Amino acid sequence: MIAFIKRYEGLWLFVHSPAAIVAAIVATLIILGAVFAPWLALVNPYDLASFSLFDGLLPPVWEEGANPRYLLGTDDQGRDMISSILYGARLSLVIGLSALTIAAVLGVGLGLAAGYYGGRFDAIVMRIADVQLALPAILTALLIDGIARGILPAAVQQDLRVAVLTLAIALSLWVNFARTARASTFVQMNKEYVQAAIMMGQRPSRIMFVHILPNILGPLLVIMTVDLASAILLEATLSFLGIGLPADSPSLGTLIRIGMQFLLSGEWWILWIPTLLLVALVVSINILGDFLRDVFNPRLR
Amino acid sequence: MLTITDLAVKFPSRFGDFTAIEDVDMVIKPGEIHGLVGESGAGKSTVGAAVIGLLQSPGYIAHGSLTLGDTDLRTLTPEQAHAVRGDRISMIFQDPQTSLNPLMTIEDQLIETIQAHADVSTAAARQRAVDLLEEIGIKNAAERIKAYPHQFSGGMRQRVVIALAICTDPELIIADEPTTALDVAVQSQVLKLIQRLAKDRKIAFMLITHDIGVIAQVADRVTVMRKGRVMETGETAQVLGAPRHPYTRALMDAVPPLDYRIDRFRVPQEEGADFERSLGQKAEDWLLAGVQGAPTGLTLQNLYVRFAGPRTSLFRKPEPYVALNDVSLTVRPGSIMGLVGESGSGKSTLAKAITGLVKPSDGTMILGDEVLPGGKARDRHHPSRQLVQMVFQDPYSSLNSRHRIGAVLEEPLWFYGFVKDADQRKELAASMLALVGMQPDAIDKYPHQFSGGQRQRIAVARALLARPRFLICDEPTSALDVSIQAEILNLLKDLQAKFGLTILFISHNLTVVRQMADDTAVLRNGKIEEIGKTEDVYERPQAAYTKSLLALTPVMQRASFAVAAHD
Amino acid sequence: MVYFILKRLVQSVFVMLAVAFLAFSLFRFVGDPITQMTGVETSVADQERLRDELGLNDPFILQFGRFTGDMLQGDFGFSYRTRQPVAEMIADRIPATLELGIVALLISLFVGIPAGVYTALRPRGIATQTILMTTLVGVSIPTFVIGIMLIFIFGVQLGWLPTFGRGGTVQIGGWESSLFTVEGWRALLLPAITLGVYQLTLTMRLVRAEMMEVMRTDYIRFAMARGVPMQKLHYKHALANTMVPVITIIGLQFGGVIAFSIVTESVFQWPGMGLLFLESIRFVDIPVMGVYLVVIAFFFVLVNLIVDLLYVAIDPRLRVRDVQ
Amino acid sequence: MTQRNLRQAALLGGVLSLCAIGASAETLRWASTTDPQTMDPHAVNSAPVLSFLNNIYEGLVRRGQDMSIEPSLATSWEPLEGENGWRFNLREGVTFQDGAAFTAEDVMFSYQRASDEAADVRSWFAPVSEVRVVDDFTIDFVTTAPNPLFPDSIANFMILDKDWAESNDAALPARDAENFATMNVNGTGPFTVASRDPGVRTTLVPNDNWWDEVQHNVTETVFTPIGNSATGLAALLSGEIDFIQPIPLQDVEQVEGREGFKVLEGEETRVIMFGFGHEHDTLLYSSDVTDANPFTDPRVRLAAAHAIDIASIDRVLFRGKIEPASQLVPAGISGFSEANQDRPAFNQERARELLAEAGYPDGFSFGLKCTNDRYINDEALCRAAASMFAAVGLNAELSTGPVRDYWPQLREDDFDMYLLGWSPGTFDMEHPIRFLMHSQDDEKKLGSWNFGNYSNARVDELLPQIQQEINPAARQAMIDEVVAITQEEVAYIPLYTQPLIWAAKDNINLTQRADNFFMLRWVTVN
Repeated sequence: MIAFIKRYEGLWLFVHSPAAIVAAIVATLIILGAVFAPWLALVNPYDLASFSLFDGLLPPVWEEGANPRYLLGTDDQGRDMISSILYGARLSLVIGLSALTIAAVLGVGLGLAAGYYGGRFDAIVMRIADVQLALPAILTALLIDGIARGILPAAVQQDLRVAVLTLAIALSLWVNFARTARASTFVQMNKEYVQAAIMMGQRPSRIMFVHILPNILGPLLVIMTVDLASAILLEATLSFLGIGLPADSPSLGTLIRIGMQFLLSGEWWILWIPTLLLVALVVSINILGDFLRDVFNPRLR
Repeated sequence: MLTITDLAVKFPSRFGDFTAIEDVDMVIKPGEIHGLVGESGAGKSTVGAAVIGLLQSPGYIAHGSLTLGDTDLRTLTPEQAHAVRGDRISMIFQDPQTSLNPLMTIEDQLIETIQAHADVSTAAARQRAVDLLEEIGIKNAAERIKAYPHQFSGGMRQRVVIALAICTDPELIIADEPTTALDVAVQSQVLKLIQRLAKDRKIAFMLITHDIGVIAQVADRVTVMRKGRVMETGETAQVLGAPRHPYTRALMDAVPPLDYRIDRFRVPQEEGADFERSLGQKAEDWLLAGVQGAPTGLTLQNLYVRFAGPRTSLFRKPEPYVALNDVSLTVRPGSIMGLVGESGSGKSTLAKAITGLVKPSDGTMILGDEVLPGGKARDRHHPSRQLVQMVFQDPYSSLNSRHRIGAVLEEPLWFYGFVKDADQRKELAASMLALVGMQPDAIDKYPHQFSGGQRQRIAVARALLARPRFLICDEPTSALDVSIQAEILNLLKDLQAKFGLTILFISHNLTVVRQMADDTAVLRNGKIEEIGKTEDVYERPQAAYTKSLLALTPVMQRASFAVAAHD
Repeated sequence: MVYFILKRLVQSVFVMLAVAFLAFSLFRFVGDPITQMTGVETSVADQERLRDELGLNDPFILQFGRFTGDMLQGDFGFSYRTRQPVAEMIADRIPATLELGIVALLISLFVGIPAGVYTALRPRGIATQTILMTTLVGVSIPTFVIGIMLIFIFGVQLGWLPTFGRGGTVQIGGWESSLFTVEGWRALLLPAITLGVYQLTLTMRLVRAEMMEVMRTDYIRFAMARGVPMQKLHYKHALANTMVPVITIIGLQFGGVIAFSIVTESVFQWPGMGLLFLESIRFVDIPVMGVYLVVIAFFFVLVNLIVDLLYVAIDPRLRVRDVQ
Repeated sequence: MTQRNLRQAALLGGVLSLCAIGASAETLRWASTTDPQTMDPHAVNSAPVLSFLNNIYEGLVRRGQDMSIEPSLATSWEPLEGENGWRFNLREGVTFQDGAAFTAEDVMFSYQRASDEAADVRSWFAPVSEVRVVDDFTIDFVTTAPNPLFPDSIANFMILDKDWAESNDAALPARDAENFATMNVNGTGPFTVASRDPGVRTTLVPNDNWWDEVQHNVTETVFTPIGNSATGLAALLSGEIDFIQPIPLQDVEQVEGREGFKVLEGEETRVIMFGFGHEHDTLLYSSDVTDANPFTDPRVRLAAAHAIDIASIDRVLFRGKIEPASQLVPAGISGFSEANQDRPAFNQERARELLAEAGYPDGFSFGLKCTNDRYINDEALCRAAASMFAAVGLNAELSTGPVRDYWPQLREDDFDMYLLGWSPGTFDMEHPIRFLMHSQDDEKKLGSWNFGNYSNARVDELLPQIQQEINPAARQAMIDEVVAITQEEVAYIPLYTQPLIWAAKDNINLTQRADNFFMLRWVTVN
């Protein structure tokens, strides 16, 4: 009985947490919409021939002057808003998730190793982390962006925008993972199962990744959700500062930046529809993160 | 006078209410020390929490009555209940390291508590606090009261805790395992203090403990609990001397005596023992097949371990901390060497040095007839890594909670290259589980699905699957209840006899070592105080330290109670 | 303790050097300052000549050496864009950013800590759930959207508060402060709130989590058992013990606050370092960008040194030696 | 008489300001997107700086409200006799703001300063071979060739006081370090700087000793740069500023709809156009045509021109505020070719036909480079254009970036097609012919912004003749020929003239000049 409760504890808590359920549904819908955007969207915002400026600035269907073809209206380029936000969410999620993956692999790897080996290696990793912390996310992103502009030939810059942005966001997130992984590893290093493995003479890599890693996944998972939310927001902020993605391959952040121009001009939908979607996505992810935190820290319940 | 009648406490859970305690009746008179004893899960702490009104959320009192003097504790509003706390009922927690606010001076904490319940000036409160500390045995109290908790040693801290508990002259103090975290010497002092307070100040104590020895030493009356229910209650001499309830009797049987050695403990019933023991035959054969030649002994010569101390200056090298100081001992092949010492004596460091986790700064270690390289100098493939195995103290952390039992057990088999075939490994691992008294189907489960005792069996199985010749048991039973301890000790004895293992048995508990060891070494501050045949050390201790240890260990001398009960 | 502080100082110097190196690398890689310094009609040959004169054709190492050497002597160079000394430009802007950052931090502390305590003590209350949800939505909206919304609600529609700039400032020994005039405070309010929202949420959640953790510790339960008055229990005992992790995170985040003020300053036309930095990016004014990075790192390092000192102030275990 | 008028005006001003309740009625608070980066009129050749400093310093000539050239520090000028160049007769009795008298020595000094290597504006004086001070109030500028437009080209050449500059160590423009003139001013103009906090606020006050008749009634002006357009608009609507230049097109309606505000709309002289990589052998960014450059074929360029739906661009992107362009200067600029006013119509059918004729019936892909922070709606324009090109089979790979990276890319020929905006600095058609249509010639500094190196021998031949022709009709005929050739060959696709949108409170009267310069001397606050 107790075993049963423990095994399905997360599930049980989930079923009894309305906020988590709503968040999961919203996040799933957005993610599904993003994944299946090519099939769901009316037009492909990347395909310039599929829309026309002629249809520009149409309002959503419930407003006067709308075209029923475009349920949520069109932007100043004549792009269908629904299609734009689906593709935008797709790109935002791709960037967020890739940045997160890079940050997690880098951060967890370094954090684990620092926690495992300790001593000088740990000191070096933590000093690098200090330097990274001294250059907050926005600055890191600006720096990476600047360097990429400087060293990459102009021809590939456009194609590598997404990669550069992803790398910039990843670099600003890895410290979080490294610090958490390191702290958790320190705790695990004192656990006897790790000492048993060391005594046996197992390879350090096996001890780190087979033994310790599964035991520190909980807090890392929490960071992942929180950082996914930050990554998506950071991308939006960078777009606002003008170093995000170009307007012809819009992420949610870029769509919001474009929409900001129409804040006062009456075409409210160009700003608020992507903003609402972004907020819904980020809030959902954050709620799920909170939920996971509770699952992994039963004392906080 | 505290009267508990028909008390039941429930914890709502997703599967309905979980009843933590039920049908609990108890009376504690002023000046009486009432022992509340039981194994983990008995609900003894819940009784204490219910009395002081600090049940962990969402627990609640389902029914029953609690009265202190004329006050019905259950009818109090939260504010009234809070006013009663400290004023009339107080509490002492287990760990003095964690029960004082680290950021406030002792003085502030005392004055604040006194002023919370009495309208006195700060100066008066301070005077009272100083007097109290003096009374409780803290010398130079007027000065030391300005100190922070971390500036006191463990025993002194527990005295401060007690001072805090009694500074408002409560009628009742609930002492929840007040000595469990303390070394024997300090434990004895604290228990004496409690006795004195009960006698001089007529304070009633509810002494919650798992240690029957402690009960035997100080309690006037005792209540035995198991799984939330009272098994037996009465005068201490009567309950311990002539237990009426079978559970009490079984409990008494499981307590290792200090003054003589018994071969096997009588164990009431073994957890999950209802299966064919013969399943373990395969593992037994495999183990025996691997044992070649005579058992392996271990000799340590002039071993030193020094750690870098905390650095306090840029220019001075930090003072090294000497964990082991010139330790020499020999574990005879096929024997059990007991190693006793209080916390901080260097017991675990010694185990770590032998297993290569810690590098000795000086000295030699010889396993069988080979010198063991120390620390990182020991190759990952050094044969000793297989020959020497260890059973750890904490069964909750010694098994990787994210690995299935099968994976845990098969790891040594493939790692040391004993069995190449995966199916065979699984079969052997299952058989080994049977050998240590576990259901073989445990192999597909995760560690958290087992109790502490079962996990310790699994830990033993893992050690055996490496075909060790030398086994280190570092406090293998100190995290376990006494009845489970008995089972594990029985198991270790059986295995040692069967496979001719050499064992280094480390414990702070003198009674356990007495039961297990052929030879005994007494360690203190990294130095060996005394070493010899167990019988000699216990019967005819030479070192003063050994003598005091033996004298201070609370023991339950059944015979004496039996006599007393007959009086 | 002295050793502890000294060690942190050495680490700080390392961080500063590393950041200086990064800042300098940036010089090498971002854009071409020459095209920015010159007008549309300057010929290529003239540009080359200028490039040579500025030493931009020298080897990397030589330029880095010159850069650090100058910096150590307090010479931060001249802006490519305005031809002013960078040190002066940044120094002029520091008060605005610091006041904004500190007020934002104070708002986040003065709202975040009580909110955190409240939500920790009543984890299931409706108010708690509302606060948690609101702040969650608050941090999920990009800062710049929040800022613009505040401007339009409180500046344009209601007309209560100014929409941009610092309002009335007072010179106090070279420090231009907006903390001493009503106008200054009115101007400070919206940007500080915008900047503080994220910190506020973070602080609140952290205090809440730590508080819930601390409330379960033995010493709090012991204090409960002794009948220590609830108010004292919550604030003197529990809250004080949450402060070490809280100030650690706040210290680590302060650099982030200063950096995030880039966004806030750009939205509110707040004349701080962030705005200067953004302009510098637009004009590839590399000396300003580099010095900005170094200054941000300096603040980060400084704040964390202060945090280290605060540890010592808060925690007697670091302050008072064992006397056994 | 002038003196007396002045005194009366000053007196009247004083009385007025006394009568007004508080001085705030005549304090003008205004904002623009960028701060003038320096107060040195010779250090940076950029519109924000020149525009701002024209309120403080003056040139020999200046532009009127209609952009025409009128006397300023020179009262008259005439061509030199016997050699190429111009004689300027200087105004007497003019003093600098610090009280020093203005003489020909100051002009001479300013010429030397502005044509020094350290000066960013020295290209203005490329045609000048010698400057001679004739007497205190006469100065000759000798040019290497006849140069009828020379007086027009130096309207932004501002005069400093020699003694002031030299005694303050500002004899040369500050380039890599600041000098006194970076932060301080001493002009002859109608305003002077009272305080300056770069990037934050600059306060100007009237120059009481100005030589000209005061038309404004401003007693103080506070300038604040506001980079974020939404913030700027909010500041205007909340009443914190009186005037802002520019505001985003889409917000015009919002401002006009509010009580107490007005929008000033005008046409800038800047023409936005697409340029081609004429001399490339192959496309750089094509995924299908890699062995040729279709844009060398005029039919392909014409097809591209036909693909542009300028009406939709006007309606959706610019809210009906642009003027479609047929050539590289807007109508009204001297030299505008009235004979060539038609631009290729929006005709997708024709565009596809032309592409088929040129051998690309299925179209092809190419790279289109654009800025995203240089011109109004530049990025949106390029996206829309790319979409329009795509509709006829011209698949543009659009890449946009900030202008800081843009010019280097264009200089390195890194484009197939690019966006460019050109404002004729001299307000004459000769300017774009010299910079954009003449073949690249580094030696003569011609065609220096003709990034695609469009080259036509006849155009190259006509440019010097245009520059030297004094007879307006003959000159116009030659210009007409150049325009006809470049239209025929579709050297560029001129799109439209960029609109100028300013907004102000109703009580502010001001003049919106076509060069986007905001001249305080024409402002009245009611």
